[in-house]
Amino acid sequence: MPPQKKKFLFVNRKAPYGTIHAHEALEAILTGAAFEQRISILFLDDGVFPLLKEQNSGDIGLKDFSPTYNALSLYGVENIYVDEESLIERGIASDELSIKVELKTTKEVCLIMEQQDVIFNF
Amino acid sequence: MPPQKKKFLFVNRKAPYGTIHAHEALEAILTGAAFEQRISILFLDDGVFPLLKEQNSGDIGLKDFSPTYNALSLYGVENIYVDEESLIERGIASDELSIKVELKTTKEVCLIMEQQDVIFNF
Amino acid sequence: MLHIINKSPTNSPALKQCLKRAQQGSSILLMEDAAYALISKTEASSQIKQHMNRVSFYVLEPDIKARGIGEKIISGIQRIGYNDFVKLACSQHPVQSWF
Amino acid sequence: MLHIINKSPTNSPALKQCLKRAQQGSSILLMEDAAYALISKTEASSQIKQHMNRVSFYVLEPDIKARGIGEKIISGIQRIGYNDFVKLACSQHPVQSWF
Amino acid sequence: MKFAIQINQSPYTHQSPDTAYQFTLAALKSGHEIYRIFFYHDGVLNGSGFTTPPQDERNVVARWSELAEEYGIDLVICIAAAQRRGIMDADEAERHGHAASNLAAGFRLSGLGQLIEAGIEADRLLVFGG
Amino acid sequence: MKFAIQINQSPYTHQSPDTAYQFTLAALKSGHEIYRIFFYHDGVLNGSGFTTPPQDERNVVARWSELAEEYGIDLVICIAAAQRRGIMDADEAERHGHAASNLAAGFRLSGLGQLIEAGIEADRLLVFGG
Repeated sequence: MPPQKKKFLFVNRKAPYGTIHAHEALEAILTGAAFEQRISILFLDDGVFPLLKEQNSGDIGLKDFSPTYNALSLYGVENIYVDEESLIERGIASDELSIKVELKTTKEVCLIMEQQDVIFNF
Repeated sequence: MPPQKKKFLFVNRKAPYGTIHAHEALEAILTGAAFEQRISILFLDDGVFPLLKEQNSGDIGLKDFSPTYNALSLYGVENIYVDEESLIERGIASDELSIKVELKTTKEVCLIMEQQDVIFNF
Repeated sequence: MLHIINKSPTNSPALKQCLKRAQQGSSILLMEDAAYALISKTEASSQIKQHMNRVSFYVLEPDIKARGIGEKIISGIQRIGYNDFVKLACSQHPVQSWF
Repeated sequence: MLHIINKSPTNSPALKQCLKRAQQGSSILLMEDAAYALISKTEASSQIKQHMNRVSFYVLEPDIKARGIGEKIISGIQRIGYNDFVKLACSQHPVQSWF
Repeated sequence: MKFAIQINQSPYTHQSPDTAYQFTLAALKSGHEIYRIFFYHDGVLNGSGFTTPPQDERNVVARWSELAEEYGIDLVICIAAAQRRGIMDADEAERHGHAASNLAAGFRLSGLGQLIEAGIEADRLLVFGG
Repeated sequence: MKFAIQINQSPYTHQSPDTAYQFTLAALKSGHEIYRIFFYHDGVLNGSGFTTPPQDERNVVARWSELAEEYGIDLVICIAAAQRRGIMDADEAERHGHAASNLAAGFRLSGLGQLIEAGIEADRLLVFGG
């Protein structure tokens, strides 16, 4: 009997470029997706910023890693959640995001967290 | 003719232990005091926390560097300023500080900054 | 579940962001610079008081002692050592660190 | 004098702490994640608007572009490149970095 | 209980590796298992073997090495993060033409899969610092 | 005009060393002088010679070394901060029995006095990151 799959949640709470955390979180998520667990991703607080469209980091000399978010659905990630309140506080509309996501209320975000086996924090 | 002395301000804005910035700032200040410039120090925002009395960092395994603040006056530091509003916001009374300081209002803090030749940020 | 915060409440929004999401019955451990959040008569400690009837608060005593704030913190908080931290992590799950 | 901020307004109090201390006639440069403070209809940008009649605001255009927020920021801010940053540092003094 | 630990921040600059150490020590002494400690982001600097702090300060790096030797715990440094931060084992050093490795004793370099696998195998994952 | 620059944060993890680099380059190209760049706190990792980032990313460390060679600027790593973070020049490496230095080309280790002296000599001090 194969071992039971675990529910993994990757929580992204950092803006891109200013620190590498969003970028390195994405590397961890793509690795995690290969392990055939039940993977969800939550973009929370400043973690919604990396999802903005039309990033162009050439002039600051950093690599634009935002196109890689498109790969998440191909990798079998089950759920991509975005905290709606985090978007509103930051003046972002959901159609300004580069990928398709599920918007969640604060209450729903709390429940999603509670239901996990493991939470990876970035 | 000896070169004119410069007005140096060291601005401390970080709590101790959680990060090393307050500790390494103090090392820089003590070095600076040996250069015979006109040295002032400003404790601002979370930078007031390192001045609290009776710190005892043995159980977290870090060195308690707070007694070193006592040396500042011996080193010829001209002014030791503390932003009064920063203390109030953090629930600290001025008699809870380990060294003698000059309390300054927000307006005075602004003027002190403006009057410097060089500001060192920590 | 267990929430962990290690940042000063006056230098990071981590405490507020955690309190907004912590469910009834969950536990919050304050450690490192987050210990400053417990100083009485501050905005942070009054926010914590508002959640004390639905969330259990813990703080690492070594961090309180290091920072010289042992006499200044609000009551109703469980002051624990590293061994109790381990027990807390055993009894709660999952764990979310807010930094 | 010149104030420099490089932290996100929703992840750091640096912007608020700077605005409280910036004198009439001083300049504030927003760079790196502080560029997010200029997004319209946010708490940060409305605070900035309240200070625009007494403080000059600048932002590094490369940071705006990197973050994809070029179309979203409030007006009245001088968007500059690294060469202008150098000129700004020449014309103002002293410099205080808020981080 | 089986713990996995993730450490994200550099030693000395941040207290979080110290807190992680105290937690790990307390867990081991209480008879729990530390399945793995995974060092990510600037946390990889916890395995920087050239670290030589002042004599009156704790040696964060040596302390991990001693713990690994005494309890046989698995200290894994993320190789991709290590390359960005200048930490090399002997193989990497040779490959890049350096005369020495600067990876401290008791640590090994490996991929992010080791973090995910620790999440699968352990009962709890605790993330320190960020 | 004569600039002194202080850099406090680690490369890759933080953008501030990148912004400091862009500022320095622009200042030099505009004919200004960079009196010294002083690396403090985790900023000392900007001089970590074993750094080998992925090929499609900028090499922050090599970029500083190239700037030093081209413009002859003085890149000073705080020695006390470097000891806490595992950065050693050849002398230090020998003294501690390591087979190699990991200080990148163009950097030198020295004391905090170099920061203060830069504050005295330069017209402006700019501090990046923290």
